[in-house]
Order: sequence, then C-alpha cells, then structure tokens
Amino acid sequence: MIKIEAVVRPERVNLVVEALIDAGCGGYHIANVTGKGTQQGVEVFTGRGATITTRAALPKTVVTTVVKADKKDAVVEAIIVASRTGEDGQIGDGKIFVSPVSEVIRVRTGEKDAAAL
Amino acid sequence: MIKIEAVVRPERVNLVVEALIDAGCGGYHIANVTGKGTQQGVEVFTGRGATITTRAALPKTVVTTVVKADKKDAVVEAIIVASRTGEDGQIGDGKIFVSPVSEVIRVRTGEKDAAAL
Amino acid sequence: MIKIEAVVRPERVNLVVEALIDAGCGGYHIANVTGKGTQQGVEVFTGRGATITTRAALPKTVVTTVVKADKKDAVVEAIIVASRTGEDGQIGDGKIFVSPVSEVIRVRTGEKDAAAL
Amino acid sequence: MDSGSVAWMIMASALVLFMTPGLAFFYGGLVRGKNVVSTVMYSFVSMGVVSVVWVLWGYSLAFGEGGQFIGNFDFVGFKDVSSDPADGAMLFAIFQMMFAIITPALITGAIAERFKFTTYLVFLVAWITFVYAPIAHWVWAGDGWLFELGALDFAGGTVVHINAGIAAVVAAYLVGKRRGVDRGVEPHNVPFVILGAGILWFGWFGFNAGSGLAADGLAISAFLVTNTAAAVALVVWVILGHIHTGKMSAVGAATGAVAGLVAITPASGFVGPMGAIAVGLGAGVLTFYAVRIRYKFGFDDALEVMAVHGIGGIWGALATGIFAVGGIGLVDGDAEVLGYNVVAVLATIAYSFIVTFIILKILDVIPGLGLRAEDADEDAGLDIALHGERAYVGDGAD
Amino acid sequence: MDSGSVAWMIMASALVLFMTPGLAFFYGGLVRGKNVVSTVMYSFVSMGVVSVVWVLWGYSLAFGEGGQFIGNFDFVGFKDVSSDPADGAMLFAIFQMMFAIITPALITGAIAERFKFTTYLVFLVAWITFVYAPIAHWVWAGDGWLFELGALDFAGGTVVHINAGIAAVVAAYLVGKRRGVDRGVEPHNVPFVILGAGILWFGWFGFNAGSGLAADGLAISAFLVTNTAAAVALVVWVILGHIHTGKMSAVGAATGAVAGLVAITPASGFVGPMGAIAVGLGAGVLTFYAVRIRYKFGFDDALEVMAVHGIGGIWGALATGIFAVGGIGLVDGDAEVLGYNVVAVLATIAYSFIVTFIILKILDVIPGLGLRAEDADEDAGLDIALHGERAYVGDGAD
Amino acid sequence: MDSGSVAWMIMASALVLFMTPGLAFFYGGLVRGKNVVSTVMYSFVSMGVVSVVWVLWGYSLAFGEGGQFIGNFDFVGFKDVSSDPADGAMLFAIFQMMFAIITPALITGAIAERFKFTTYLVFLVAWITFVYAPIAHWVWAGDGWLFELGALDFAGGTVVHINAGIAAVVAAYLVGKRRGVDRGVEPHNVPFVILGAGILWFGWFGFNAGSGLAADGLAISAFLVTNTAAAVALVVWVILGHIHTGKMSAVGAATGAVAGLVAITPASGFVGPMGAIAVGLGAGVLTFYAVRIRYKFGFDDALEVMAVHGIGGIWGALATGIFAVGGIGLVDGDAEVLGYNVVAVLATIAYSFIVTFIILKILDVIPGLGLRAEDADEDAGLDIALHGERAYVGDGAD
Ligand SMILES: Nc1ncnc2c1ncn2[C@@H]1O[C@H](COP(=O)(O)OP(=O)(O)O)[C@@H](O)[C@H]1O
Ligand SMILES: Nc1ncnc2c1ncn2[C@@H]1O[C@H](COP(=O)(O)OP(=O)(O)O)[C@@H](O)[C@H]1O
Ligand SMILES: Nc1ncnc2c1ncn2[C@@H]1O[C@H](COP(=O)(O)OP(=O)(O)O)[C@@H](O)[C@H]1O
Repeated sequence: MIKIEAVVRPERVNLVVEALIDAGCGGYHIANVTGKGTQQGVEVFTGRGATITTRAALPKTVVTTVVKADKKDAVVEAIIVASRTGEDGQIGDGKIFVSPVSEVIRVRTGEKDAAAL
Repeated sequence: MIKIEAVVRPERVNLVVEALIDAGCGGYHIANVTGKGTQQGVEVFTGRGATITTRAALPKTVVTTVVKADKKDAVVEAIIVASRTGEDGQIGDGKIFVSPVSEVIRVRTGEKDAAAL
Repeated sequence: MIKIEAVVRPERVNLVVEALIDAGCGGYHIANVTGKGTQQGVEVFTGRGATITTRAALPKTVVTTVVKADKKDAVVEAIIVASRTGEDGQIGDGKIFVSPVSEVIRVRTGEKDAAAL
Repeated sequence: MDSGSVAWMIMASALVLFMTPGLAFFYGGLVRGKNVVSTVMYSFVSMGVVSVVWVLWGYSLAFGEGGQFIGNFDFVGFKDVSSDPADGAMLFAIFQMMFAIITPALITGAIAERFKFTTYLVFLVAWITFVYAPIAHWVWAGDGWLFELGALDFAGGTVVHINAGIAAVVAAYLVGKRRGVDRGVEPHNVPFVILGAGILWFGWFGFNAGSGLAADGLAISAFLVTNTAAAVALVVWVILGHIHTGKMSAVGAATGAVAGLVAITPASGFVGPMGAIAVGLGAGVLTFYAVRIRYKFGFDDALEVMAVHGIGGIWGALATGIFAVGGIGLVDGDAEVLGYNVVAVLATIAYSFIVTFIILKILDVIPGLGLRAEDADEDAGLDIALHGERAYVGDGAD
Repeated sequence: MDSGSVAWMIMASALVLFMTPGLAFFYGGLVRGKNVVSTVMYSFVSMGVVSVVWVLWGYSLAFGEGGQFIGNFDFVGFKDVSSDPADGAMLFAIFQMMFAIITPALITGAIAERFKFTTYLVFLVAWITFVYAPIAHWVWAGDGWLFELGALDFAGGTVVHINAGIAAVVAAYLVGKRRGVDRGVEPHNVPFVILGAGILWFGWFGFNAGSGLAADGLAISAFLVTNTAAAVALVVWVILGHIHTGKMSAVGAATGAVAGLVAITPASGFVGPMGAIAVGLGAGVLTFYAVRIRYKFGFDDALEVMAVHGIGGIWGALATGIFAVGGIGLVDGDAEVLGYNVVAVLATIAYSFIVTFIILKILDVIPGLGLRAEDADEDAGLDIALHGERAYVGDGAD
Repeated sequence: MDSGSVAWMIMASALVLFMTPGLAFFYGGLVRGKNVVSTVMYSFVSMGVVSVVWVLWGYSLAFGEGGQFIGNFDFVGFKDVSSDPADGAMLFAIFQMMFAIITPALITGAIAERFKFTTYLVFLVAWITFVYAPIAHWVWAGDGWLFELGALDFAGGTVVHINAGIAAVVAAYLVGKRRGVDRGVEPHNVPFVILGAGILWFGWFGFNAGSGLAADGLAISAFLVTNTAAAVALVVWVILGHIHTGKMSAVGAATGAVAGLVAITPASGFVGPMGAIAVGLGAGVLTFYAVRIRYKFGFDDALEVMAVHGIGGIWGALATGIFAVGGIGLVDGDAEVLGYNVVAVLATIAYSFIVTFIILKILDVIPGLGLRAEDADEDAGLDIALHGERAYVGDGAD
C-alpha cells in the first residue's frame, strides 16, 4: 500500500476529494497547513507602524489518502486534474508526495492491509 | 524504526495517548483533521436559504508516534483498545497506518535513532 | 527522495524555515500540533471548581519538507541549529524524523521526482 | 414615569436583552468545539420564541390581575398594555420580557451538548407558560402571594436564578450524563467565556439597576452594589482557585463574577456597599465549593447552573434578608424578611422542581420528541448533527 | 429636548454606531477564512470615512434646506449646528451620522471576498454624497419631496435598507461572481455570525426607538414592535429551514432576526404588537424564499443583501402602509399612505440603481482603481493580499 | 442631578465598565496565541481588584477633601457617599471607578506575554493607591493643585492616558524584552482586535460624553468630537500604512481609532468639530510615527501603550490648550490653558514615572513575587503556565 499526500490550494480541496472518491479511494483526511515553495511567501504586518515581514503565510491544504499500490496512477491523475488551475496550471498549484505504507489496520474490525482500506 | 499514524475519533484521543504511554511510547503528537471513509460525509448548510451539501465534515484526530519496530504490535494493540467504541466497534472508529522511518534525530542532543526515541 | 519531518517549538518555526531555504530546500509546509515526549504534558483546568488534569497540551509545530536524498545531512543540520535552544538544548526542543518518499509530482506541470522539487 | 426614567428603562431593557447573546458566548466558550453552535443557539433562539410567547400570553399570565397564584388573559397580545409613559405598563412589560428570555436560556447550561433541539423549542414554550409565569406572578405581581407576604426579591433571585438552577438540576438529571466526559472537559474557547462574562456584567446593570423602574437614587445604589458584589466574587474565585491549583483561571474569574452578579440580584435594591461585599464574599465561597461538591454527585450539570445560579440565588435571597438596610435585615435586628424569603426560596424550589419535572417527563414520551439526541449525533457533535453547521471552518474546507 | 430625551438620544446614537462593528462580525463570520479581515474592514472603515464625510458635507447635503431634492452647504463642517438641546440640531445630526455609516457597510455583503479595497474607500465617499444624502433628504428633511408627499418611513426602510439592497444588486452585478464558489460556501465562523446578530439586535433598539427623537411613549412602542418582529422572523426562518432540511441553522436564525429587524424599521413608529407580528411573519417568509430565488439568478450577492435588506425593506415599507394604526393604514381602511410608500419605494429603487451604477462604472475605468481585486489576490484571499494580515495566526507561525 | 442626567450617567458608567472587556479583546487579539488568556485576564481581573480597592479606599484617597495632593479617608467603604441624585456623589464615585479600572489595564499592553500574574495583582492594588489616586486628586478634585491651577483635562488625558503610557514605559523597561520576538509578531486574531476597538469606541462615548456629568449640550458636543477625532485618526493610520506598505491594515485602522479617541479625551469638552478634526489628524500622524520610532529604542512596549496612549494623551493635553473654543485656546489667542496643561503633563509624567518605578522595584525584590515569569513559562506561553488554560482547544483534545 502507498500513501499519497497532496498539498493543494484550499479552494480546490472540495473538488479534489470528490475526484478521490470517483477514483476509487476508500477514504482520506485533510488538514490545513501553511506552505511555501516556488510560490513565494507573502508580506504580512509584524508591527503596527507598518513593519512588514515576509512569512510563509500561504494557506494550503494537505489531502492524505492511503490506497493499494495499483491505484496510484489513477489517484494521482485524479488529484492533478482536480487541483490544477487553468490550462497550464499556476505556480502554487501544489505537489503530490507518494510514500510506502507497510501496514494498515481498521480499528473497528482489526482487519489488515487491503481489507482495511 | 516505524511511524504509526492513527486516525481516531476526537473524543477518544485522551484515552489513546494514555494507552500509548502505557505501551511504552516515548512521545507522540496529535493534530485535528477532517476525514471521510466508510463513514459518510455529513450534510452542512452552504447557503442560507436552506441549501445543503455533503461535505467531508467529520472531525477526526491523527495521533502520530514513532517507535522502535519491535514495539509495533503492542502499540497498535493499545491504540485499538483505546479507540474502538463498544464491543464490536462502530463505523468511523478509525484506521492505523504503519510506515517506515529511516532516521530519527533528537534536536536537543543530536542523538540518533533508537537513542533519540 | 526523502521526507524530513521536524517537530519543533512554535516560537522557532520562523527561524527553522529560514534555515531550510538557506540549506537549499525547494519548499515546505508547517502545521500546528499538540505534542508530548520527554517533556511532560501540562496541567490544565478541566472543571471549574479547580479540577486539574494533565493533558498533552504543549503546542508544537511540525515542519515537513521533501528533498533529494543528498541534501539530507545539510537540511537536518540546518534544522538542528535553528531549533536548538541555548548551548546544550533544552528538553522539548524537538525531534526530526526522516522517511522515504517514492515519488513526487508537481501538479502544475506534471514534472516528477527531482524535477518536481 | 418622567422622560429620564423612560430613557433609562428603555436602555435597561436593551441591556437585559443583550445579556442573552452574552450568555450564548459564556456558555458557548465552555463547551467542546463540536457543540458550539448548539449551545449558542439554545440561548439565541430564546430571543425569538420567548419574545413571541411573552407578547401573546406570557406577560398576561405573569402580570394580569388573576389572583394570588397566576395572572389571567387580560393582556393577551399586549391588549390594553399602554405605551404611555405616565402609565408605564408597556415599558414594564418589555423590561420583564427580557427576564423571561434569559431565564430558560440559563437552564441550558445544564443540558448542553446533548439535549435535543426540537424538543427544546417546545420546552421553552411550556416552561415559560407553566413555570416562569406563575413564579413571576407570585413574586412581582401586586396580587402575588409572595409579594403580599412580604418576600423581597429586587431583581429576580427567586424568579430567575433559583428557578433556573432548580430546573437545571431536574433537566440534567432527566437527560442524563454526557457521553465521554469522564476525563473532564476543557472549555474550547476561553476568550468567548470572557466576552460572555463581560457582556453579562454590562447587561446586569440594566437587570438590577433597572429593577427599580426609575432613574433615581435606588438605581444608582443598585448599580454600585451590583458591581461590587461581582468584583468581590471574581477575586474570591481567582484566589480560591490559586490556593487549590497554583494557577489563576480566567474561566474561574468569569464564573466568580457571574456568581457575584447572581447573588446580588435579589439584594441589589436593599443592601449598601458593605452588604454587597458580604454578599460577594459569600457568593464566591459558596458557589466555588458548590461546584466542587457537585462533582461528587451523579448528575452532569454541564456548565454548573445549579452551583452558580441555584446556590448563588439561594444565598442572595437569604443575604437579602440578612443584609438589607433600613431596619429590615437581620443585621439590623429584624428577621421577618429573612423568614419570608426562606418561604419564597422553598416555594420556588418546590414548584420549579415539580413542574419542570412533569413538563420534561411529558416531552420525553411524546412521539417524535424525547429529551436526548441520538448517541451518534452526540458523538459527532450536535452542531453538525442537528444544526448542519460547524462552528469554525478552516480555509481548507470552506 | 428635555434631559431625558437627550440621555436617550445620546445612547441611541451610540447604539447605532455599535451596530457597525456588529455588522462587521455578522458579515465576517459568513465569509471564508481567507477574507475575514477584508470583510470586517469594509464595515469598520466606514466608521472612519463616513464620519468625516458627514461632518464635512454629508449632513449639510442631506439636511440643509436646499429644496425638495437635495440639501445645501449651510452646515458644512457642522457650522451653525447647535449643540443646545433646546435646538437639538447637533444631536439629530449625530444620530443621522450613524445611519449614514452603516448603510454603505450593508452593501458590502454583496461584494465581499472580491471588491478592491482602495476603490471601496472612494466608493464610500461618492455613494454617501450622491446616493445616500439625496435620498435621506427626500424622505426625512422637512422640505424633501417624499416627506412632503406623505410617505412614512420611521427609521429608514427606504433610505437605509432598500437603498442598500438595490446598490448591492448593482455592485454584485458589476463586480461579478466570486471565483470558486460553485460548491457553496460554509460560513467560516458561526459564533461570529451570532455575535454580530446579537449586537445588531441590541443596537437596533437605538435605530428604531431612537427615531422618534425622544424618550417617550413612541420610543417604548417602537422598542416593543422592533423586538417582536425580529423574534417572529427568527422563528419563521428556523422553522422554514427545518422544513426544508430537517436541521435548525443558527445562521438561519440570525438571518431571520435581521430580516425582521429590517422589515419593522420603517413601520416601527406606526404599528402595534399585532402589526409587528404580521410584519415579522411576512419578513420571515419573503426573505427566506427571496434567498432561494436569488440562487437561480446569475449574480452573486454573496451575503444576501438584496434578499434580506432589499426585499425586507420593501416589505416593511409596504407593511407600514398596510398595518399602520391610528387610521392611516390599509387595515384601517386608508390606502393613502400605502400609495405614498409605493412611490417612495419605487423612487428609491430607481435612483439608487441608476446613480450607484454610474458611480461604479466610473470607478471601474479610473486608472489605478477598478472594481475587482486581481484573480491571484482573490484566490490567495483578500486578507493577505490587500491587508497584509491573516485573520487567525496559529501558534506555530506567530 | 435630574433624572435625565441620572439615566445618562448610569449608562455612561456601564459603557466605561464595558470598555475593559473591550480592551481585553483589543489587546488579546494582538498577542500570540499562547498568551491570550493571560492578556485578557490582565484586563478582566482589574474589574475585580480595582472595584474592591475603589470602594474600600481608592475613591476616598482620590476625591476626599484631603488637600492639594491627595484625598483622605473620609469616604472609606463609600461611607457618607450619598446615592441621592440631588447630591450625585455616589454616581460620580461610580463613574470614576470605571476610569480607575481601565487605567492600569491599559498599562498591561506594555508588559503582555511575560509579566508574572500574581505580582500583577499586587501591582494593581499598589498602583491605584499610590499613583492613580493622587493624580486623579490633583486634576479632578476640587482642591487638587492642578485643578486649582487651571489645567483642563475633560475626561482623563493626563490621569488616564499619559499616566498609563508612562507607567507602561517604566514597566516595559523593568520587566525587559520578550523572548523570541526579534522577527516581529503577527497579531493572532485580527477580528478580536476589531471587536475590542469597536467596544472601546462605543464605550468611549460614556467616557467622554459622560465626563460633563449631565445629559446636556456639553455631552452632545463631546459625543460629536469624540467620534470625529476617532474617525479622522482611523483614516490617517490607514492611509499612512498604505503609503508605507501598499496594504491597508485592519489592526492599523483599529489602532488609529484608539489613538484618536485617546487624544480627544482631554479636549472633548472644549473643542468643536473642526478642532476635533485637527486633534484627530495630529493624533493619527504623531502616534503612527511614534510607533515607528519606538522600534528603534531598546524597550519592548509590546502593544504600543506609550506610542498610543502616552503620545496620544500628551498631544491631546496640548491640543486642548491649542484648540479649546470660547476664548481659552491658543487659536483664540490665549496661551494660559496651554501653559497649565504643559505643567499638568510634566507633573503627571514625572510622578507616574517615579512612583511606578519605585513600586515595581519593590515588587521585584519581594520574595515570592518578582516581575517576570520564568523563561520556561514564557516559552510555553503564560496561558498554560500561569492560568492552566489554553485559549482555544481543538476538537481533538477536548
Ligand atoms: N519540497 C517540498 N516539501 C514539502 N512541501 C512542499 C515542497 N515544495 C512545495 N511544497 C508545498 O507545495 C505548495 C505548492 O508548491 P509551489 O512550489 O509553490 O508550487 P509549484 O509546485 O506550482 O511550483 C507549497 O506552498 C508547499 O506547501
Ligand atoms: N484510505 C484512507 N486514507 C486515509 N485516511 C483514511 C482512509 N480511510 C479512512 N481514513 C480515515 O479514517 C477515518 C475512519 O475511517 P472509516 O472508514 O470511516 O471507518 P471504518 O474504518 O470504521 O470503516 C476516516 O474518517 C478518515 O479520516
Ligand atoms: N516518538 C515520538 N513520536 C512522535 N513525536 C514525538 C516523539 N517523541 C517526541 N515527539 C515530539 O517531539 C516533541 C519534543 O520531544 P521531547 O521528547 O519533549 O523533547 P526532547 O527530544 O528534547 O527530549 C514532543 O512534544 C512531541 O511532539
């Protein structure tokens, strides 16, 4: 099994999770983070007399889903489609990270791995 | 070393972390997320004239702990006991994901791996 | 590629991310969590008539960055320098976890792995 | 009523109305994040439901000249309630309406995080009609039996606070303990608790200093003692909390202030500054330990309505009899008022207990109603389950 | 003006001023987390800009004796506006200032989450000058044509609410639809919505019961009907929402209350308690379905300004003509006032529509201005992009 | 005092009391998320401690007829303070109490996020007794030396704002710089800042328009100039901020409004609308650049108390001497009042500086007290460490 973590624009998260379900994901969870990448941080006030500092202040959302390895390509593709903005995308559209998961357990039943997804 | 990430019901998190400590975990951290799995999303108002939409609006909590590989079974078991609701569990009780960690460093001392846990 | 997750003191996070950029990281994201380790949980009121309970109530921040494997040592070192408090560090300064990432995709362009970082 | 008193009583009415959103925040901050909307709504919706009931029949039942125990239907729909300041009837009716709105909202602290919302709406109507209106009549109507007896309750120690506190006990008992709170609950938003307490304190000046129905020396004195008792009880709670834990809780400070305000309510027209200090001291100590004792009992009065409003109100009613100046208090050697107030307290406790019990028992068995939300709804949080709303939505989930 | 009326009118002015931060929270809670600062600032900054405009020339334009359609410059800088209570001019000018502050703030609900802030500042100045001041003159100045005609608007149904509602339609249309809201938006902070509604309700007593400019029976009556209509419309919204969804929305309750307050505004000096119930019922039903119908149209009136203030205000203006007591309402057999109010409504709609349209079209083409924020700024959120501030900063990011 | 004035002064007192929770939110929103409870508590607890001190001896020390420099103990426990409106003593004492509550709370902006809470409680008692009461006596008591001299301070520019500003400098200096703020701090909750500013603005009408102690023309005029100066300074801050950064800060708008309110405070009974605009302009520009200059100094006045209240208050005191109408201001050719006010400013600065310094130095060395929280507590946040509470608790951690 693999874990797919996608850092996406917050305004896209509802589309992304819909796409996940359509691609056959059994579940996911989302969390709000603050991120920086190619897209620069933004200037924010850090003092009242107009003192401005650059901070990694951009809100992003991480969508995490664990799926069977063979679903990887479909899921990644679904995420890309749902989170890319415009034809060619824009800086800050996000990143997808894939990493191995060695075991999954469903709390309710104790089922393991594929059966738990 | 391995990382154990458990998505549990928020109302169980205090029990879960107690169980972790009892099972010999050296530490953990918890974060609030919004999740969806077998348990369906819920209907929420997205417009004032009684427009309702289904959203992945269920609050869940992710408990993350990194432990030596040999503690895995004990920790997983502890989490299951603490987070399963009722005799047979209920949909939405949560999932546990186990994945490899290649290195751990303690910031304070620079200690590595097992010594850092 | 590898993922480096550092649990650090919230008050250090701005220094840590600056150090990351200096060390050549292409991006990162940060999230607020509640943590417990060697440093004990704290007592909080859980009832108005002065009922106190110990909770894992310490705020910590997780900084996550995915980098090429050869940057690992530089990045880890940068995080340590930025997040260790005082000469010898103090309990609660944090932990760094390194784990494998099998694939990275940039949403905007579809670029993969090293090119996506 | 001269124009100065009209000006003050309009403002006092607005202030008391504003207490209900204040209470919504005081209570809303104390619950868990998944029940904030629900808790806030218990209070807010009372501004709707009870206002309507009051205009339609509540005021008439409470203040119509129906006899010793209950009013009549003379003023239904505010018929013949004159807006002429010379008469003052409508202004009085408005001011009283605000008391009727907040009283059942106080009760909801006991049943927060689990009471079924639709049933609560019916409860509001029934409780104002069958519990609040009669007791208000007894104590404040010219022909009410406690009024005639000589019991003194300046601004609502019996009618509002003891009444709400006892109803809270009954309701908490009947609806049962919340699921999953054995390890204690941290208030999810302390600033909201302070905001609520601040608004309540502000509004309470209308509550107490308005209860003389005039902009005069009595209002001034009531204002002073109200502030003083709140201040003393606040300090007492902070200090007692520190003695027990070494920490100074903001929630404790807010609770202490409210307890002081509750206790001074019946006394505010009768005691002086030193009496107010005594009332505040007593209120602080008694309500603080009442909370601690409550833990030992089985019932889950979630937000301490009985300890704060019930015990605080009882202490206030007795303290009125003790510290009233002008030769009518125990410290001036006269036990008569104290005796009458004991009667008023006991009568309120008994009546509120019994009738609230009956109302809730009936609501429990009516098909489609029932007191308690489903277990699954309670676990998920009443906000999502019953209101279709999350109190706070992070960016990522618009 | 006697000292009681001065006392009340000072307080009433303060209450109406306080409505604007209340509105900031009502609106601020309804938007997404990335546009909170922006939404709150639209209202808050009006307290600055419009106050200044009002003192410098706004009041003079609105209430100078310039003729039927507009005032003059006699009172520029509040020259010759006497603070003597016997005259009452300055107190009236202050009270009216607070209305001028909140009216354009109401409009911002329609354009929230995308309107360019610098342009908004210019819009505030222009709109008060060219739209608000003239209409205020027509309706409330002694020589205004609608006043002379006999149209009745006690506290601002036309001047404030219909005016804002129509301007909102124009502005929402011209600025265009928000990006990325096709799936609907959850209010990001429901407690803030309730806080805002609570403050609005509280302040509205100043708005309506102050509009008689005295602490007298009219103020008392206006107070009662204001509260009653709000309460009824609150209950109507909760029930209609429950019928459609099975859930009881707190945001719905708050919206209903505001709708009731809007509708009773023009009527509050003229109707009795039963009339207030009718006004509240009508307001609840009409605004609820107005919101639902709005969805079918293309324009994105983000926070339902037209449905709540526009439709609510129109209903209130008509209802004034219908339910006014004392022989002047339709239910008393007299259709005259109703006719005049229809004229007032139509005139307000037409004028507000046209002049708001012209102002915005001009602002749109002025280099450096333009109505809409950059797409990238809108996506990132106006808070960071235009204000350099995040509404909430977690611990980890001081 | 007639009933209209009683009505207004009761309300004004309530409004000023309400400013303290307002301040709690203004300050609470500006700090980091780990020190919210602490910051809010500094203000809220003052409502408890100072109320008690005021009733017991504070009022007597400030307003007893003790001589030029300090009162006496005649009114200890409010003995012989008559509640009779004809006398007005108790109403005056209440109104003044609210000023005494908020003044030390203002200071806490300078020491936020690190001052030890238990020590703060002692500081409150000492500072009211040894700093506030004497200066209030000088300026406002009939036999105070500055009053006799002819210095004019309508509503507290010296007693409240300069006094707090200077004490803030001393306290910030002695308690030292916060740990880990070199990279600047983002306010953790901007809506709270706006909420606080909104409540402060609302309450300030009581502060200033109440300081004439009557519902009369002076109150009306004071109301107008208060609002005007706040509005102007708000706009100035927004524009200056935009010039420097290209963004329009909501925190800046709120700060500007407060600065305008501070500056108009001493002048509000003496200047007209045009004077108010001048006061607001000066206040906006001076306090804005005062903040920028403050950065260059070593001391960490965390929430800009000196820049806003100190500089704003000094400007206001001088501006009173400059813009006062009726032949007593510099613009009318008379420099006398300006001279007296310079004396009042210097005396306040000197006395506040020295005595605050002595008090804090003593508290610093008393065993068990000390000014500063432990480093570990400061790092973890004072909320958890000293109050045992987290401001906000997510669902996952009940
Ligand atoms: N190396 C990385 N590690 C972790 N998160 C990253 C990394 N690079 C980017 N991100 C996250 O992805 C978001 C989008 O990435 P960014 O580089 O700005 O856009 P793009 O991929 O279009 O160039 C960032 O805001 C950040 O949260
Ligand atoms: N494949 C998955 N990847 C990531 N998170 C998941 C996945 N499946 C479930 N979860 C998380 O676990 C929670 C509980 O899972 P759910 O499927 O609802 O219950 P159960 O495991 O009892 O069937 C979900 O709300 C979601 O947060
Ligand atoms: N085994 C672990 N798994 C996950 N997180 C951990 C673990 N141990 C520590 N942490 C996180 O790191 C933080 C600092 O660790 P702690 O043990 O308190 O300090 P130190 O590393 O200096 O001994 C903790 O608050 C917790 O959030």
